[in-house]
Amino acid sequence: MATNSSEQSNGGMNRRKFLSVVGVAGGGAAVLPGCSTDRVQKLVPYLIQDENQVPGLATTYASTCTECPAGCGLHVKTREARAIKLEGNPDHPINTGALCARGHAGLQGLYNPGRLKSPMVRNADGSLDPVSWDDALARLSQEVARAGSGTRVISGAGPGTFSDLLAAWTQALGGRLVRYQPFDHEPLRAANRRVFGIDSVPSYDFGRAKYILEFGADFLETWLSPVEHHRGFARAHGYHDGEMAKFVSLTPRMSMTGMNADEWHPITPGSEAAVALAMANVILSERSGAPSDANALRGMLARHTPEAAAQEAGLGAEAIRRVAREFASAKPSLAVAGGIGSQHRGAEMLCAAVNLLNYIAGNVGQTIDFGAPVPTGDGYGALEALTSAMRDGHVGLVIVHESNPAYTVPATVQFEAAFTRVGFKVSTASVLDETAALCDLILPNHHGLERWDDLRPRPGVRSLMQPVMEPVFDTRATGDVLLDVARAAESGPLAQFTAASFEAHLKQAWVGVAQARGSTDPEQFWVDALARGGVFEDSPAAPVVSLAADAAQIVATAPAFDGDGDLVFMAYPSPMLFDGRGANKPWLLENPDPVTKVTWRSCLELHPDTAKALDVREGEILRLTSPHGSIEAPVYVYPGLHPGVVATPLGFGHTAYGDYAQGRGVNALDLLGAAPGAGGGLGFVAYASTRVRTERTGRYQQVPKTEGNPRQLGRGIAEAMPIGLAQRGLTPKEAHYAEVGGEPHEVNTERELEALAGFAEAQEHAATKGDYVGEHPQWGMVIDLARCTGCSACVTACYAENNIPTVGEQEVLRGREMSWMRIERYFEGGEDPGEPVEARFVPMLCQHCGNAPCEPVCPVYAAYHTTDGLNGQAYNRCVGTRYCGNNCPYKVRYFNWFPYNERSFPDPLHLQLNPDVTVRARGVMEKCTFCVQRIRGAQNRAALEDRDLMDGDVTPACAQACPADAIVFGDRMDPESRVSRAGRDHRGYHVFDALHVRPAVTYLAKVRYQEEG
Amino acid sequence: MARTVPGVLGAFAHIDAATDAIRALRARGHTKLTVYSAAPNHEIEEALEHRVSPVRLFTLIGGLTGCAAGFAMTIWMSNDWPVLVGGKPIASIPPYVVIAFELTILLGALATVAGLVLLSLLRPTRGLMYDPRFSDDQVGIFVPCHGNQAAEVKDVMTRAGSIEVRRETG
Amino acid sequence: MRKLAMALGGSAVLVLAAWSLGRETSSAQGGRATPGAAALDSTTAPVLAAADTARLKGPRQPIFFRHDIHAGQYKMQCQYCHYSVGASSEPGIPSMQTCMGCHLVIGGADSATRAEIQKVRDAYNQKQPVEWVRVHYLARHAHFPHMRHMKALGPTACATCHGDVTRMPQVFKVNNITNMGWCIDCHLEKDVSRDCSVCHY
Amino acid sequence: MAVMAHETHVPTQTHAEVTRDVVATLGKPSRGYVLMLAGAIGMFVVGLITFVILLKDGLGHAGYTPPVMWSVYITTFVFWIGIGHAGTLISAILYLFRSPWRTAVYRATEAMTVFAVMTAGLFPIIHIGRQWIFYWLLPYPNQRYLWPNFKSPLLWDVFAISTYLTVSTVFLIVGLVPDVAAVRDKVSGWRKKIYGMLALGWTGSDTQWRHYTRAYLYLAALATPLVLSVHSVVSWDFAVGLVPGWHGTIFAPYFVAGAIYSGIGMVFTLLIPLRKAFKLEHMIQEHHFDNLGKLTLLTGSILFYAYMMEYFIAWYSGVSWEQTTFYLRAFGPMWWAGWTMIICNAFVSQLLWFKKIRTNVTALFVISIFINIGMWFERFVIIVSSLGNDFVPYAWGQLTPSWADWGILVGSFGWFLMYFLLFARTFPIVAIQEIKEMIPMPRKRPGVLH
Repeated sequence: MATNSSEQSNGGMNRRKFLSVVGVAGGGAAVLPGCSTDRVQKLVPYLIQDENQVPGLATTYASTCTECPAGCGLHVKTREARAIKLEGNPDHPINTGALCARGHAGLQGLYNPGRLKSPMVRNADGSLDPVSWDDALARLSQEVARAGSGTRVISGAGPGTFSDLLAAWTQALGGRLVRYQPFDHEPLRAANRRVFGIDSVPSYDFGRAKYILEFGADFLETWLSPVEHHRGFARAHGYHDGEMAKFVSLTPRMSMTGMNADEWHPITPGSEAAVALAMANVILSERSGAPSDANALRGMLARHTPEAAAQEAGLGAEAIRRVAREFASAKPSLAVAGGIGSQHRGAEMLCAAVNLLNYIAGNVGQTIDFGAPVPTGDGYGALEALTSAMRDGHVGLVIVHESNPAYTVPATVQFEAAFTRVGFKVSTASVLDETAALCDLILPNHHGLERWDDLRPRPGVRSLMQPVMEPVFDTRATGDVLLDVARAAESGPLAQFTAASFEAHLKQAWVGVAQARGSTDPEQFWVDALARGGVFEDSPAAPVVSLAADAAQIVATAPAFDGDGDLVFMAYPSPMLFDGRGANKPWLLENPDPVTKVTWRSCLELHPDTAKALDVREGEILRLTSPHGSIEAPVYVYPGLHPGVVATPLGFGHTAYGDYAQGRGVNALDLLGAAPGAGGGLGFVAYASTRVRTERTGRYQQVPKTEGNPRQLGRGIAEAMPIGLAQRGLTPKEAHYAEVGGEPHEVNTERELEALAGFAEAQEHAATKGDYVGEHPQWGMVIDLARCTGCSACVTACYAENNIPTVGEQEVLRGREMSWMRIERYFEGGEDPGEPVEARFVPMLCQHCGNAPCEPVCPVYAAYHTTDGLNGQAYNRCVGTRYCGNNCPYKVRYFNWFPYNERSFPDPLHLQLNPDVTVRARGVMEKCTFCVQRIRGAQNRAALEDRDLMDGDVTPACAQACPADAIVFGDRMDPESRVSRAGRDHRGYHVFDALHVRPAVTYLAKVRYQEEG
Repeated sequence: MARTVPGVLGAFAHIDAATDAIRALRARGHTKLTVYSAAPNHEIEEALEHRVSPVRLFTLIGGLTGCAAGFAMTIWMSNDWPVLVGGKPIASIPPYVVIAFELTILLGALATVAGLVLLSLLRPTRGLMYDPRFSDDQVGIFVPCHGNQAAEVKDVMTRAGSIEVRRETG
Repeated sequence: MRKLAMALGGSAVLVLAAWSLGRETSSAQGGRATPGAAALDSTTAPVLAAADTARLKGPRQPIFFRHDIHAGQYKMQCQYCHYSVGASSEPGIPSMQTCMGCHLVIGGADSATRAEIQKVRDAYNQKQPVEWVRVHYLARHAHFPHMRHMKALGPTACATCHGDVTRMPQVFKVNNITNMGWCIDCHLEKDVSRDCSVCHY
Repeated sequence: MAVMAHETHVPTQTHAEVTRDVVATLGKPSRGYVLMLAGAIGMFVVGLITFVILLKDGLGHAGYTPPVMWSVYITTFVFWIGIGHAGTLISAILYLFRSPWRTAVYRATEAMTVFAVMTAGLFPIIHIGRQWIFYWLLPYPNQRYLWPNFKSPLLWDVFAISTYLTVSTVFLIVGLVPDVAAVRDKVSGWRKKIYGMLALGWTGSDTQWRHYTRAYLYLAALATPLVLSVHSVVSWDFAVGLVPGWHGTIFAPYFVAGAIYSGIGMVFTLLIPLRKAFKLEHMIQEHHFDNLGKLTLLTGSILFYAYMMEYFIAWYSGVSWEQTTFYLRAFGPMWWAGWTMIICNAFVSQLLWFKKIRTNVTALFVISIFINIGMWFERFVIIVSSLGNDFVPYAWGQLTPSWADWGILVGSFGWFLMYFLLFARTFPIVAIQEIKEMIPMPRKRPGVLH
């Protein structure tokens, strides 16, 4: 494997080898101006050639993503023994080839400048100083020996061989292990326990659902397994041959998930449970076919009339009835709840209510699979218990692994105070996060791409992780650390762990796996598994689920909120930063929030009416005060919000965790009370549990958002049509006229049309000359807006593939972000009171126009048309007149105002650069190239194999990443290619068709459930 | 200082006096006159019966060359490395008209100046008698002639009303 | 005014530069003879010691590696060392292991050679790869897929750009491959695409 | 007006007096002059420093806010090109129209033209991203076999501006030769030597005049279409683009009128103080300003019409983005710029209907300042507010100029004034020989008109 590729394992990234990488690879590997002529002067050979590494060719390793508990499969692309890109593993059952933005950004975790370069120990003067591994391990062994059964371990590692080892190791010591995830979905588990008597979180099959009902579960962003949900959701809700599932969202805040709903109802925070029960009531009373034992619920449900619920939720009773009936009649359907954003004190009741709703509609076992539960931790309760134990000084030694409680629990818990009373504190964080900063000893763990392990995201799936390259810094896999300590102990409880290394331990474990599957050749089994990425089998059959005894004991009382402020405070998880672990990755910070389009910081979201009432406008810094604390942040006015709510994302406001994360935005947790007594003891953090008072500061802070104007002004950029019209096979234009009345009419006269045609023909003829004679592929793309959810995975994928620099907050304020691909988010409606607000996403990238306006204006032919129909950009020829940028109607050309190439990739971040793509110097224009490097690569391969390119040989990074398969790429000249077939869809249209620039990108209009006309 | 040309120089304060002198001298066969004046004066021109200057030929040729060069350069360069931009023809005449036009003007103007320099400034005025007053407010007439004619010329000038007549013996 | 003058002056200078470069290229193509190699037939390489490297063309390498001996006299295939040239855009430089494959056994005939070979062995044993001085390079914005050219040009491929290294005791740059014109000449002659995005992306 | 000028305004002095007065302007510089020159050089240095910083770090220091990819630099570029138009118009076109009143002012305006174009010529270089390879825009043979793209309006600019600079410079020099000769014959010592050299051996002989007058006529004939073409070409930088607010057929005439308007504005701004400083009141007289004023009124009114027409077409076209762009020009975030342009150009120019104002030097000077400001803002509005709000609403962005923008702007004024002041002190700022041409020489038989 990659680790053997060089003799020098003196630890740390092998600079010499890197030199050789640059020397041989030449390409954009080192951060140097794209057009610089200075070159590597030395060629440093490998001592021993690694058979897996051919210079200039990518080697791919299968691994597993650890950016969230979902456990997606990765394909890690490496060049010259450097990981340069993360991609989804097509064979992996969870993400089947797709990968979200957070997953892509895992690479920046690997090359993060904030990573610890060696173990650290706290000295007498209280400062953290580097220390050798030998000393560090000796110190740890000694402390472990001292603490013995007083050892406590907090681990965020998912279920897998390492976690097993950790558990066994802790148990051997007589200590206790707390498996802690900030987003652990405790209410969901509790509700399942209560309603079905099953203590687990099932997996949800959105793909089969014909009707989706959401009570604040952002299942496309952070809830459980977003990529998997994306795949299913796109299958169900993506319009195909006249059909699509309907999706209704009932939440106080329209999340990105909510933006994909056909109906969004802003209901009063805390009223969700009542609404769900009311619907259950309607269904149970009106419909037959509910499981027999549901009848026991009649009495309880009867109390929850639609009228009462409507009263509470601020939503028409009729709407409740209608949705309930639609929900029941569509089989199977699916209702989900338990998202972090709506995790108020009534969250458990809410989940329970939704469980009943699903049960009554007969979805359990259909779209809800208890046979494949998703991994969960021990819940927040366990951490609370540990915290109080620490407070009482009963803990001698704490080892914190892959979790950062000092940041992820509300300040009111006073975790820090309790933590500091522990005798000796050890962290394995590879970045100095808030918790590590409190520790006495830090043993930085390898990044997931540097170490061995496997994960079991659900029964039947064993997903392997393997080192794809030499460690970047002097770090050590925690698995090895545990075994080292055990070895050092010689005798005693730990002596049972004898494996020479964690790798050996893992292989041993896999011998078991192999034998369990009746394999005669474990070694071969192992090699195959590594190549595939693990073993993937169907999960065991779902158990028969019936109502638990006290299922009827559900009372949906409106949850309590601390404080007397007039706005309810919602802290929702940021789709980019998740629980805050993304905050040190510039790709995620600069990738705009899909909803607000704000980058680099967090804002306070207010409904326009609320903002008017408070007399604040966007950018004014507002102070929110709850009984537990106060925060100050600029206002962002967002129509997709319940007027009684102020919302802000979690994951910002770090006080440590590297330069990128520190002091960026505010930590929403500061407003929460979760200490026992103050609403604690729930067993989970109630993220929406306070009312806040607002106070104007009169100070302003321009909001670094990438959006100029959120309205399309009727320019037909993001088209959508009611499903009725779509089923009639209308084009967007026809649909438009069908709605507003009138007929699509041709403005030109017959003669004019003839003239135009003749001109076009002459033009074509005169334009084919030299290279342009003869048959070439004409690359094109089709983007299906009915599938696109706006998740922005493609954006980060593009950054990663094309060496796009992140420019930072100050430059974003000047609108200078470089995102070759951007997701434009437009609002429709919501302007006059009562009118529902609708959001549309449209991925905007270079349209590679046939009559590109940017080309003829370039004085030096830097922008020009390639023979294969690309809109080429020769960086080294560009002198930077920026005329092309002005003349581009789609505004997809980006200029290097500063030497971003030197500023955005601080060592070792520059190791992520793709050697196949030139790193652009300052003063040149750049833009989407349809991943021309992949096209040329495929052409080279085809040429070596003496064959023509085949459809599917080339997939741009964005299409590859898209979890909704919304993007299709291929040759428009081949009528049978996927892109040609997709492009012939009646929903197809070109943005700004009137300009006759003949774009190579065809959009398929979105389809919505809505009344026509 | 080159050898001075022998002759007679007369200075005139009055324009009609000067023209009279010119006519008289030309009548007497002194056609190789040099008349100095501070500004172009059509009375003098008429008296000298000048033909139209051939400068315009330079202008014409220069302009035509420029125009041809303009089209030739743009079309040849476009075809030398054909690059397709904006779906427009490789060599697309309308935009090239601009270049051709500008070159027409440029070369036309430069040729005109060249003509001016060749025809007038490069003509040797060295050795011809001159007086600073002529660039100020007087008209000067220089007649290249030898001994015997000189007296006659002087006489003509004074009669015509020159305010001063000098003689240069080579 | 000054700027415009610069514009004109600059371009004038560049015209000359361009022409002179062109001349240089062509002359280089012609003159393949190298000191030391001149007098000899192709089979046996001249006897030279590291001390002679100074008067040889090309940068002086940490080890006086003799392409003329390896590739010339012993007719080793280029691909034996530059193993990935046929498959990848990068030709690849031999790992120390590859060198040792032979030089474990072959110690060199004369003292001078022995001294050089000893350097290789030391480097290998001390795990200190030799830092060769780079002779041929392209600017980073130009992508040159070696394998395509190997396939297209066949056996003569290497010499087309790198010259006849089998005659070079010390490798030097024969052709001005850093000039785009050098590539274009060939692409025109072979009538293959000169679309910018073939190399620049 | 040419005729009127003939009848009434023949200068009263004699040839000798003309020479004397003009040569007098070349005497010892006054303190005021030295201060002004120092100020100009100071401003230029500011610009120079700014440029060096831009070269070092990149254009980012300027206020560019995509999609506004062109802003203050191109604005100022067009501004100076515009200034450069009055000169040649007055010296060439009015020469062809035989309107003698031009003679007093044309030398100054022509000098202004040359220096304005010199200034403008810097901006294409300053504003590009990689200034050190600006020469790639020139068609010179190179080892890459690459040629520039003659379809690009920017290349038209390169040719138009270099041609314009060359021709107007030549025109200025040719006009100067006889005057330099006159100066040569008045001064003494080293100055005589230098002027002697510059006079290229001019004696004012009949042959010289014979060719000179023809050559001058043809130069004027060539310069006239050039003036009209150059600003048309500049306007096509925008009109050829798709950007709403740029993409208009009206642009060429609209820009040419604007150019002349702004040019004459600058003529007022320069001449009025100059005339005082050099005591040339009796040569550059009220009626000159009166005529210039009429020209200003004419071009100003053309602008007024163009503005209205732009709005009308935007409305009449029914194209959503055109309408939005023009709405936002007046009521969008850049409203202040929009109204500055309309008030300073369309409205202020209308004051010139009154002869009282046309002949009131102070009033004219104030108006000229308004014109300069207004015309700078016209270009600013056309470029910035159009780009800021074009096709894709999501990408809209509003520009806020930064110190780097202002630094270069100030520098350009310094650079221009520096040259102009030096010229005014070194060469006859009033055309001696043309004035003399108008003053009939004394006759010995008075009354007998030839």
